[in-house]
Amino acid sequence: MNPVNYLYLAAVLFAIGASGVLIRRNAIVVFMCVELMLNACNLSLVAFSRMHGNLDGQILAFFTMVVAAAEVVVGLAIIVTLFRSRHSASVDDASLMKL
Amino acid sequence: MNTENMIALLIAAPLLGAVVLLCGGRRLDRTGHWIGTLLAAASFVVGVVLFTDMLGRDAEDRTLSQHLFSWIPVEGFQADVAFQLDQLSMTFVLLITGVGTLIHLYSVGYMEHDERRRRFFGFLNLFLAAMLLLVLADNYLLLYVGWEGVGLASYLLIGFWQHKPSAATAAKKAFLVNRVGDMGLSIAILLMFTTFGTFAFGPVLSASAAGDTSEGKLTAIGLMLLLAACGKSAQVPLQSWLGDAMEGPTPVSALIHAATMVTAGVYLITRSGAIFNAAPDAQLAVVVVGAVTLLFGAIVGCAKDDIKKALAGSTMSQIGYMILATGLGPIGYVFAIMHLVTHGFFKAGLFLGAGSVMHGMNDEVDMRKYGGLRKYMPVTFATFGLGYLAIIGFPGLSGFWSKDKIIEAAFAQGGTEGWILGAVTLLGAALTAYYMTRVMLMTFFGEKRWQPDAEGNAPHPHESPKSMTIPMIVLAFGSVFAGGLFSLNESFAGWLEPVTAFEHGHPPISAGVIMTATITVMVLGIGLAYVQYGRRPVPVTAPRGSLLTRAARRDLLQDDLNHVVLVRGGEHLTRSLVYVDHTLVDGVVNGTAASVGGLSGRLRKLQNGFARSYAVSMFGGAAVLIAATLLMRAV
Amino acid sequence: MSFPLLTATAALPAIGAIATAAVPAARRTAAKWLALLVSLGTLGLAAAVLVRFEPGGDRYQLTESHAWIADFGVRYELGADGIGVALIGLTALLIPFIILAGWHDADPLETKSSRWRPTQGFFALILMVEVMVILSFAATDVFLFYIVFEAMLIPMYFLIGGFGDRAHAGSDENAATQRSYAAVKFLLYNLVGGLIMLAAVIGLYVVAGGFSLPEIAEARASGELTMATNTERLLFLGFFFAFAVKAPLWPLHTWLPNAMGESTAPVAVLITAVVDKVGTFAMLRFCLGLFPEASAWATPVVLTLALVSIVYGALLAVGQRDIKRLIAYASISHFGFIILGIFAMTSQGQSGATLYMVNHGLSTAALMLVAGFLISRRGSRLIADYGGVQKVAPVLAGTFLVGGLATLSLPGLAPFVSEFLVLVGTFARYPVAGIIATFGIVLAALYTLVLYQRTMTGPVKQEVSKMPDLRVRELAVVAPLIAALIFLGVYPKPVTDIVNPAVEHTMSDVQKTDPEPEVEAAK
Amino acid sequence: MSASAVHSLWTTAAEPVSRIDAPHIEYGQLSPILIVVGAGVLGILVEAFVARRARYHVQLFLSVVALAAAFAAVVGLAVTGHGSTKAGIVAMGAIAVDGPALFLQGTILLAGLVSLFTFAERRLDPVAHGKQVDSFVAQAGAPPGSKSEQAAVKAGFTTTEVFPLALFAVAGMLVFPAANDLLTLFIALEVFSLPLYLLCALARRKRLVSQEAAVKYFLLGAFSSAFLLFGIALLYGYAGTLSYAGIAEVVDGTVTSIDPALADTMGNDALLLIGAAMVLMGLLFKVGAVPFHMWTPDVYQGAPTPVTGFMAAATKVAAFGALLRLLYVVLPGLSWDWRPVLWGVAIITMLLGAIVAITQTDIKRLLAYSSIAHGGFILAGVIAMNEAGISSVLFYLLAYSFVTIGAFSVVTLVRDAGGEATHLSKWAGLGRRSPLVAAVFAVFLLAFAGIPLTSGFAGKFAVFKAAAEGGAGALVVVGVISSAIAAFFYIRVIVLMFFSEPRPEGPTVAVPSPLTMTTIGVGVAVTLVLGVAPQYFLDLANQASVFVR
Repeated sequence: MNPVNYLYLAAVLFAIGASGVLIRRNAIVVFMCVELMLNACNLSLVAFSRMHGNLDGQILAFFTMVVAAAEVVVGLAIIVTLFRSRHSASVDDASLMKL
Repeated sequence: MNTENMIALLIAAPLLGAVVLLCGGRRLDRTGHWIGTLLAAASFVVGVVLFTDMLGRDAEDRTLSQHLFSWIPVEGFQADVAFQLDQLSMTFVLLITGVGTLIHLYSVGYMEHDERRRRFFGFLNLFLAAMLLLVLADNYLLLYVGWEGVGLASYLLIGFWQHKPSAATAAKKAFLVNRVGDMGLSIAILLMFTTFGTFAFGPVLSASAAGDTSEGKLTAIGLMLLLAACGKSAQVPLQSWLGDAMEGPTPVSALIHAATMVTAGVYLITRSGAIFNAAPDAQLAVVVVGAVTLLFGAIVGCAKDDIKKALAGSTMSQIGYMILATGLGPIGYVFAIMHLVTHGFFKAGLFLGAGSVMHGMNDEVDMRKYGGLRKYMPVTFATFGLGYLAIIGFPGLSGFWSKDKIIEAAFAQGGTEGWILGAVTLLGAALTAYYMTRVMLMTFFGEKRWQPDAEGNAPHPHESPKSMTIPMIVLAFGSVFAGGLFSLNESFAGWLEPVTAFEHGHPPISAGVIMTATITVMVLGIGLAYVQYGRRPVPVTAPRGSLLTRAARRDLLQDDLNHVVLVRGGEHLTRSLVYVDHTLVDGVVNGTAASVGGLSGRLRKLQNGFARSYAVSMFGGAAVLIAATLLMRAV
Repeated sequence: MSFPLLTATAALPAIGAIATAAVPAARRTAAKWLALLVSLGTLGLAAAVLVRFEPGGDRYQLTESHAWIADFGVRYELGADGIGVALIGLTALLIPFIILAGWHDADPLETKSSRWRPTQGFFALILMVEVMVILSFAATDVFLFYIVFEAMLIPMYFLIGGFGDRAHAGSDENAATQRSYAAVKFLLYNLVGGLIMLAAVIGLYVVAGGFSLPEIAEARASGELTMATNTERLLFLGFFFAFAVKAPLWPLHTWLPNAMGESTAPVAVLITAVVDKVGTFAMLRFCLGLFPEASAWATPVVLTLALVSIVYGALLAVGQRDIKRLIAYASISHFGFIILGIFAMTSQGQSGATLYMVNHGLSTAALMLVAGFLISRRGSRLIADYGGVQKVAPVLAGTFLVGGLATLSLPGLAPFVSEFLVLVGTFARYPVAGIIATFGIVLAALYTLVLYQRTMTGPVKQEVSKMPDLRVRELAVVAPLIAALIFLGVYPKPVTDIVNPAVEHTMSDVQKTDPEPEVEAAK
Repeated sequence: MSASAVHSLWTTAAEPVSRIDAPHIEYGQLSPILIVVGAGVLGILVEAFVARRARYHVQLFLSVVALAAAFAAVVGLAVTGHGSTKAGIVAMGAIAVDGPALFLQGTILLAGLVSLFTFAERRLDPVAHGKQVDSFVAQAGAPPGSKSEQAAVKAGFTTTEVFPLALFAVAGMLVFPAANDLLTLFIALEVFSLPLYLLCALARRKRLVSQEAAVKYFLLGAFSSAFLLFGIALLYGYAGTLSYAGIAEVVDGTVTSIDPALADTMGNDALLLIGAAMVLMGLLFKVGAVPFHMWTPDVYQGAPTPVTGFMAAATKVAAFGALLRLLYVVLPGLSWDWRPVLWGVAIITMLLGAIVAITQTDIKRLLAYSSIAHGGFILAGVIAMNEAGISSVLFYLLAYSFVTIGAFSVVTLVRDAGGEATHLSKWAGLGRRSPLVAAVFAVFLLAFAGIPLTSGFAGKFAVFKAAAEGGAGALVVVGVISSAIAAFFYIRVIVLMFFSEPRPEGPTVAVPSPLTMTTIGVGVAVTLVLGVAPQYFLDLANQASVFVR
C-alpha cells in the first residue's frame, strides 16, 4: 500500500485531535485529544522512517511515547488538583483570569 | 577738554539722574527732585557750551561726532554707539534740555504733594536721556533705541498715576500705537541694511542722495519712516493715543506730548530728507498725512471741553503743519523745524498754564466749569494769553513767523496741489484761532461756573507758586520773541541749511497777499469764537451739539473704529485661537492617545480567559503561518 | 591630555547631586546650601571654560575623546564651539538663581515619613538636569548627545510631576492630576520625539558608520561620505522632529504651557530657559551640521512653522488667563524667532539666534521668577486675582516690568539685540518672512503690557493689599539677572565675539554666504 | 544518539554482534548540562531520604552549588575557546557546543541562579505556626481551604520539590538552544516545559488562580508541542534526517548522496514549508509571539511570582536561542520564505503587546504584555539575518532577563493581607511610603522603556541597529513607534508610584532576606552596567555570534 496514505491518515488524526482540543470542554478529554495529535505525529514519523529506510523517525516515535507518558503524569496531576479544588474538570470554568 | 567728547555728557547727566533716582530708594525722597532738576540743568549747560563752541566754528565743520564703542559686531553687520552733533541735533538739544529743565522746575511745585515724586523725576530724567539719544544718534539703529526709550518714558509717565485705570489704559494704548509706528521704523532699517549694507546716517543719506538705488526702494523706506513718524507724532492714522495721553501729569503733557517727543517724527523725516527728496511719492504721502492731521486735530480741538484734550488736539494740528512742511522738501524743512521750536515754547507754556489752572481748581479739567479766572491767577493769565497769541499767529509773535512761512511754502508747492495745501493750511489757521479763542474765553473770561469737586469742597483759585510761574514766564518770553529772532534775515534758515538744505519757495501769489489772508482768517476765527462763547454765557453741561461736534468730541469716531476693528476683532481672534489650540492642536494628540487606549480596550477583550479560545487563536495562527509561508513561495 | 575641563564642569554637579540626595532628611537647609555651593562651583568651572576658550582658535576646543561603546561606534567625545560655550555659560549662570529662587519650593508641607526627602530630591534633580544639559552642549558625538538628550527627560519629569506649583486653581486632588498630566505630557512628547530621533540615529550609523560629528562633517565636506538625497532628508526629519518638540515649534508646542503652568516657577525657568535651548542648539549643530542639503530643502517649511509659532504664540499669550501659561506662550513665540534665525542661513540670523538663546534665557528667567515670587505671595496663578500690586510692592512691580520689557525686547535690553539680528538676518534673505516676524514685536508689547496692567496697576485688590515687597533673597535673584540683561543690551560684544566664529563655521557647513547689499555704500 | 549510528546497527544486525561500539560522548563539553541534571536527580533523592526539617537548606545549597558549578563550567568552556575556535558538535551530533550555545547557557544559568534565590525567599510571607514559609504551597495535593491544607500548613510542610523541578527546567533550557537535531530539540522542550507546568501550580496564596494558570499553560503547551512535533515529522519526511546539518544540506540542495526516497520527498516543498512553519509555531509559542501569546498574561499572573520571573527570563532566552539556531543553521536557505512571515509576526507582536498593556490593571499582567512586546523587539533582531543580528539578540536576552527577574522580585515585596498586592491601584504612592523600592522598580521600568543609560536602551539599540543593517528599516520604525506606546504605560506606573497620594489601606513593603536582596541588587547592577558600559558584554556577544553546522 502506498505509504503516503499513512501520512494522510496521520494528517486526519492530527486534525481530529486538534479540533477535539478546540471543541471539548473536559480537561481530560482535551488532553486525550492532544495525545491523539501526538500519536498522529508518531504515525507520520514511522511512515516517513519507512519511506526513507532509516530509523531516526522510529526512534523519535519512541521518545514521543515516553514524553507523552511524562505529560500524562504531569497533566493528570495538574488536572486532578484543579478538579479537587473546583469539583469540575471543565476548562471553561477555569477562567478567573481574563482581559 | 575736547568738545566732541562732551556729547556723551549730554546724555550721561540725565541718565545718571534716572539711575540714581530709580534705584536710590526712599532715602532720596526728600532731595530727589532737586537732583533730577540739577542734572537736567547740567545737561542744558553742556548743551549751551557745545552751542557756543559750534557758533565759534564756520558752517562746514560744525558737525561733531563721537564714537563710543562698537555695539553689535556681527559678520557683515556693524552697529556702533556713536553720536553726531550737527545744527539740527543742536537745535533739538537746546530745546529738549532747555524746556526740559524748565519743566523739571515747574514739576517741583506741581508734584509737591505726590509721594512718588522721586520716581516722577527719575522718569523725567530717563525721558531726557532717551530723547537726547534719539537726536544725537549717528545711525538709525541707535536712533531706534532712543525712539523706543522715549516711548517707554512716555508710557511710564502717562501711567504715572497707575491707580487710575484710565491712566494705565492710556499708557498701554500709547505704547502699543507707538509700537505700530516702531514696526515701520524697524522695517525701514531692515530695508536700509539690505539696500545699503549699513544704517549709519552718512552713507545711507549720501547714497540715496546720489541715487545709487531704485526710487521704489527709497519710496518704501520713506513710507516706513513716515509710519514711524505717524506713531510718534500722533499723525493720522496713529493719532488716537495722544488725546488719552493727557491722563498723565500736566508737566508730562507739556514736555513730552507737546514740546519734544511728539516732534520726533518731524526730526526723523527732516533727518532723512535725502531719502524723501529722492522719493516724491513718499513726500506726497507725508504732505497728505500732514494736511489731514492738521485739520483733524483742529476739528477735534474745537469740540473738546477738557482743556488738556483741547490743547492736545491743537498739538496734533500744529505737528500736522510741521509734517506737511517736511513733506514739501527743502523749501519746508527749515520752517518745519522753526515751527517746531516756537511751538515747543508756546505749547509748553500753554500746557503749563493749563496745569496751573488745574492746580488752582482742584484738578478740574472741564473748561465749562472754569470762567473768569483772569482776576484770580494773573500771571497764568498773562503767560497763557501770550502763548495764545503766539499760537494763533498774532502778527509779530513766534507762531506768526513760523506758521506764515509754512503757509507760503504750501502755496509755493505750485499747481493745484499748491492751492489745495495752501487752502488747507489757511483753514487750519482759522480753526486754530477759533478753538484757542474758545479755550481762552471759556477759561479766563465770562462769569464763574465753578463747581465743587467730588469731595464737595469748592475750588479756591489762586496763583501758583514761583517754581511754577517762573518757567511759564520764561516760556512766554520764548513764545513772544523766538519767531522774530529766527526770522531776522533768515538766521534760522542759514543756521540749518548745511544740514537740511534750504531753498526759497516761489508762491504763485505774493507773500504779502498770503500774509493778509492769514491774518484775515485768524480774525474770522476769533470773531466766530467770540460770538459763540464771548457774547452769551457758556452752559455748564455741554449742549448736544451738531453731528460734527459730537463726532469731534469722540475724536471723529476714529477711536471707536479702532476699538471695533482691532480690539474686538483681536479679542475674538485670540479667544478662537485659544480654543483651536486646546481642541485642535492638543486634541489631535490627545485624540490619538485616546484612540490607542480604546483600541487597547477592545483588543484586551480577546483575552477572555477561556483556554479553548486561546487554542483557537493558536490554531488560526498556525494556519495563517502555514498559509503565509506557502504563499511566499507561490509569489 | 590636558585637564578635562568640560567633563569636570559636568561632573561637579553630578557629584553634587548625589551628595545632596544623600543629605539626611532632617538637615534640609544643609542640602540647599550644598546644592547652591555646587552650582556656584559649576559656574566657576564654566567661567574657566569661557576663559580657556579662544574665539579665534579651532572650531572645537577643550576636546576630549575616550573609547566608550566601540560596538556602536560610540565614543565619549566632548568639544565646545562658541555656541556651545555660550550656552554652557548661560546654563551655569542660571542654575544658582534657579536654586536660590526655589529655596522654599520643596519644603515638605507636613512632615511625611522620615525617609521621604522632597527637598533633597528637588535640588539633586535640578543639578542632574544641569549635568545633562551641559553634556548635551558639549557632546560632539551624536550618540552621546542623544543619550543625554533623552536622559535629561527623567529628572525634568520628576521635577514637573513631583514638585508642582502650590499656587493652583482648584483642589489639591485636581492639582495633582493636572500636574501629573503635565508631567506625563512633557515626557511622552519628548520621548516620542527622542524615539523618532533614535530611528534616525540608527539610520545615521548605518549610513555613516560612526557618530563623531566632526568626522562626519569632515567626510561629507571632503565628499568621502555621500548620502542619497532621500536618506538624508529622512534622517534630517528624524532629528529635526525631536528638536522641534523640544524647542518647541508649532504645532508640537502644547506640552510647554502645561509643563510651565503646573511646575514651580524655577522649574518652569529650567524648562524654557535651559532645557529647551538644547533643542534649538541641536538644530544649529546637528541638523545643519550633519544634513546641510536637507536643511536647505526643508527651510521653507521650517520658516513657515517658525513664523506661525511667532504670531500664534504671541496671540495665544494675549488670550491667556494664567500668568505662567502666558509666559509659556510668549516663549513659544520667542522660540519661533530663534528657529527663524537659525534657518534664515545668514550669519546675522544665526548669531542673532544664538544670542537670542542666551538673552531669552535671561529675560524669561527674570520675568518668570518674579512672577513666581508674585504667585507665591497670593497663591494664585490667575491674572484676574491681581491688581494694584505696584502700589503695595513697588520693587516687585518694577522688576516685573523690566522683565516684561525685556520680553518685548525693548532696545537697550539684551533681547532687542538678538531679535533685531534675527530680523536683519531673515529679512536679508526672506523679506516677507522678516516683515511678518516684525508683527511679533507689536504683539509682544500687547501681551506684556496687558499682563502688567492687569496685575500691577489699577486700584489695589483687597487680597493683595497686605502683599510684602521683594525680600533680600528674591532681590538677590532678580537684580543680577536684570543687570545682565542691561549689560548685554548695551554691550553684547563679549558674547558676539565668542559666537561669531562658530557661526561662520556653520555657515560654511551649509555652504551659504550672506546676500550682498544692493549698494555697497561707503562704510 | 545520532541517526547514522543507529542506521549502521540496523544494517549490520544480521551478523552476530561481537561488540557494540559505545557512542562517543564529550563529557567535558556537556558538563554544564550534566551537572545540573545530576543535581536535579540528587534533589529527588534528597526529597526521598533527607529529613523534612533539613530539606530546604540541603536543596537550596545543592541547587545553588550546582548552578554555580555549571556556570563555572560554561565559563571554563568559553575561555578554553569552545565558544569560538574549538566550537563543535558533540554527543554524536545531538548537541552543538558553540558561541551562542555557551553564551545562552551562561545567561540561563545566571538567571536561574538569581531567581532560585527568590524561590528560597522565606521572610516575605508572615510566619505560619512558628515556621517561616516561602511562596510555594504547603502541600500541592491538598485542595485550597480544605482541612488537609490547614493541616499541612500547621505541620509546616513546604514544597521543597520546587528546587529539583527548577533544576530540571534549567537543564532542559540548557539543552534547548544547543540542540543540534530535531529530536533533541523536542525532548529539551518537554524537559523544561513539564517542570514549569508544575511550578505554576504551586502558589501558596491565590491557589485557584495558580492552578488555573498551570492548566492553561499545560494544555496550550502540549497543544503547541504537538504542532512542533508534527512539524518535525514533516521536516524529517522532507529531508530524511533529523540532524540540523543534514536538513540544511537538503534544503540548500548540497546533499551528497540522494537515494530515490529522498529524491521524491525532496521535490515536495510543501512538506518543507509546512513543517518549517509548524516548528516555528512551536518555538514562537514559547517565545510568546502574537498570535501564540495568549497563555502569557494568564500564566504570568497566576504562577507564583518567583516562578513567573524565572519563566519570563529563562524560557525566553532558551526559546530564542533555539529559534536562532533553527533559522540560522537549518533554514537559512529558506529565509526568503520565512523572513516575510516573521516580519509580520514581529510587527503585530510589538504593537499588540504594547497597545494591550496600556489598559492593564494588574502589575504582573502588565509585565506579561511588556514581555510580549519585548519578544517582538527581539524578533526584529532575529530577522536581521546577519552576525550583528545574532550578537544583538544574545545581548538583548542577557539584558532583558535580569531586568525581568529584578522587576518580578520587586513585585514579590509589595504585599497586603491577601499576599502580593498586584493590582496597580494598590501601588499608588509607593514612592512616598518606601522610596528605595519604588526607585529600584522605576529603574527596571525605565530599562523596559529603553531609556538611555539602562541596559534596555543598549539592547534595543543593538537590535534595531542590526535590523537596520539587515535592511529591515521598516521594522525599526514600527519598533520605535511601539516603544513610544510602551513608554506610556511604564510611565503610568511611575506616575502612580511617585505622584499620586498613598492609599491609607495601601500595601506594605516587606523587608526581604539577603536572598531576594541579592536578586534585586544583581538585577539593578546588571541593568546599569549594561546600560553605561556595555562594551565588554557586546564583545562577548560578538565573539559568540557564530553557529557551528
